[in-house]
Amino acid sequence: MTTAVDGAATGVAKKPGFEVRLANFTGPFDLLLGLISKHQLDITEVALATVTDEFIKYIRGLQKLGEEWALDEASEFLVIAATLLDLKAARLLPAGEVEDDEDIALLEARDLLFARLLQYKAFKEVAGLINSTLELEAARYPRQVALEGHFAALLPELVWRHTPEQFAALAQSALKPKDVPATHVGLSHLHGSTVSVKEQAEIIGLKLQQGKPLSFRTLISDAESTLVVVARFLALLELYRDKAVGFDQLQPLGDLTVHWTADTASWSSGNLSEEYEEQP
Amino acid sequence: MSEPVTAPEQTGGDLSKLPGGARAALEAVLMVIDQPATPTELAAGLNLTVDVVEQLLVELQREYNGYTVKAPDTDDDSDAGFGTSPRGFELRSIAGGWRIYSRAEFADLVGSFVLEGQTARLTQAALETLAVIAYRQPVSRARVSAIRGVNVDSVVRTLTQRGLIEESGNDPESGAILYRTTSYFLERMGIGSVAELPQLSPHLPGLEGIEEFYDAGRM
Amino acid sequence: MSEPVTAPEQTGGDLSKLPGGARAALEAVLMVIDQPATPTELAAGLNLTVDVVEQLLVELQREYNGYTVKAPDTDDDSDAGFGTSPRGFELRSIAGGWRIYSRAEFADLVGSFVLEGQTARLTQAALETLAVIAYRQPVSRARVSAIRGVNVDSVVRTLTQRGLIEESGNDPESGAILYRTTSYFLERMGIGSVAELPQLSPHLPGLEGIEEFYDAGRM
Repeated sequence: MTTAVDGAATGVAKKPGFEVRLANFTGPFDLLLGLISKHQLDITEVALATVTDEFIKYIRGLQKLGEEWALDEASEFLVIAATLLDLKAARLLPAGEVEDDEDIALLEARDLLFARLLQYKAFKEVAGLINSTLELEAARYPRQVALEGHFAALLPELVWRHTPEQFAALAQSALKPKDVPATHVGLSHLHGSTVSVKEQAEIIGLKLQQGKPLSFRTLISDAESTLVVVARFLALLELYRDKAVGFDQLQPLGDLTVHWTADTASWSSGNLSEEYEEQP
Repeated sequence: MSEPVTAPEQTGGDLSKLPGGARAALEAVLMVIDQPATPTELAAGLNLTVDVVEQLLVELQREYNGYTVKAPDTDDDSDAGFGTSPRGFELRSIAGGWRIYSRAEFADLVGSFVLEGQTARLTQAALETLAVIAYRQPVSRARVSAIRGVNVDSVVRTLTQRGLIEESGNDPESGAILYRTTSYFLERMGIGSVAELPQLSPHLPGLEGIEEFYDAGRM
Repeated sequence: MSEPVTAPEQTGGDLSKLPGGARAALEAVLMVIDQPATPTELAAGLNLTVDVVEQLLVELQREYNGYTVKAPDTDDDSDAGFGTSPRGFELRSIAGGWRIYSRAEFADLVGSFVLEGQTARLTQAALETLAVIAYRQPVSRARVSAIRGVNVDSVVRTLTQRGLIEESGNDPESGAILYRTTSYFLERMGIGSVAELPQLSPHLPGLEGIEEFYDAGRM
């Protein structure tokens, strides 16, 4: 397997041809096919792993160019970049049995990526055929001349019942910008359950209201994931702003101790800000 | 009658290599132009001399009328074809310009065909397009399409045919034909000028923000 | 080839009295239509049977292309005329209808006379989107996006403005707007129906069940 690019330092500058093509891809699949054909590879798992670095470099290149990048477009590139990275990582690890769910998920992601890439390739090819047909046909001009005067005169007199006001109303609605309903953005590729900051604040409150100051380390000792740790940290900031807790840190980088300062009877998590509670 | 012109090599070099030569090239142009064209215009576009074009026009006119012209390069005359009966169209010169029309003898037939399915009422699509043109004139078809979100070519043709709108020069930048409403439109609306049209809400977008589909780089 | 139809007395009585008969009458009507006309429409307007019209159309098509048809009433074949070289125009059947076009060989010449042509070319993104819609119609924007891997909203808007695609109801499950190609698309492609598009399967080796892939994974 060839290592496609050594690093960002050498990459872009040395390959002006590649850089010129930066803006010309019409999507992540177009880019992938472009990279694969550049290396004269067949569309295989090897090819995908080989072009991963360049694919990611392309995304970085776009960022450097400061291109206005639509979020949904960027996310599609990123989803595919993530899948490519997974594939490459899987190839670097010693080959083993397919054992756990993660391996199976990776295999499915790989197959799906292959299928989508091949499908895109097919449509790209027929788009080329359509283009050449359109160009060929554009050489023929249809006869569509105005009706000769004496035939136009035969047309029945127009029935016109619109007052200027009705006509203006018609113009008003015709000129109103049409709202195009947004395309539904798939979220199926996003994982992780949601963790509520408010809930975590309540858990912290229960622990601290017993009266004894606790270290942050203790407060997160039963957190089952990083997300919960983050949520508890945010909850503490919220509680501090709400003057419900105080912090003590005896020495720089030492343990942070948290103690309860609010009136226990009247405090409720309902006062906390809503900013982390937006529903997905 | 003058000699038929069938060897236009002298003037329009590459035309002779095309099937049918200069005569067919002239026919191709005549068949699709909307406005009558003068021999000078035709000669310039076809890279022929005006004399040659005028001679070809007369030949075509006679041929469509059923008088065949014996061409030196088609001596194989075993198949007379339809050459000797008039065609359904004719080439007419009106006020110095030439255009192909349907033959006058078929006027009744063509007239009833044209009338078939015609209604005295404008469709909703036509009305909306007319409204956009009335309030945004002079405006190109591309811009009306962009505002309405659909192709308006055939509707614009209908409105022109109905005498409600007319061409009004070309856009200085894109060269696209611009359209405006006619005095017949004002008459039907019962107003003296487009300035008398009721004001629209000021919040409507003007033309600035409208994407034109053939702006380079879009799509 | 079948017998040329030049005696239409049986069906269109008075046509035969006009110069050129039914064939010329058909030509006269073809001169005024501004969109493809079906044999049925033409037959109704001309008071002929559809069979007769279809046969006449094919004869005219062959004749314009330079194959002359020997007509029984023109036995005087001393003058072969121009019958054996192709005309500058052609008669074509597209999207179910017939229409006169200038011959492709003269594109450059004709283009300089027809100012507002169909010149705006489609970008790669627009072509790919058009291809997906043509082969998967009726189809929602979300599905097209899934296949292309990018958002297609603005491209779909542009294709709609240009009249190449149109809305075609809503998906019964998701309620999403569905899109299909228009008859204008067929006209621009010069084909009778989308069934005439080149087959997609040779480009999709071993992936016949492809639709399941993106359905499951994406939406």
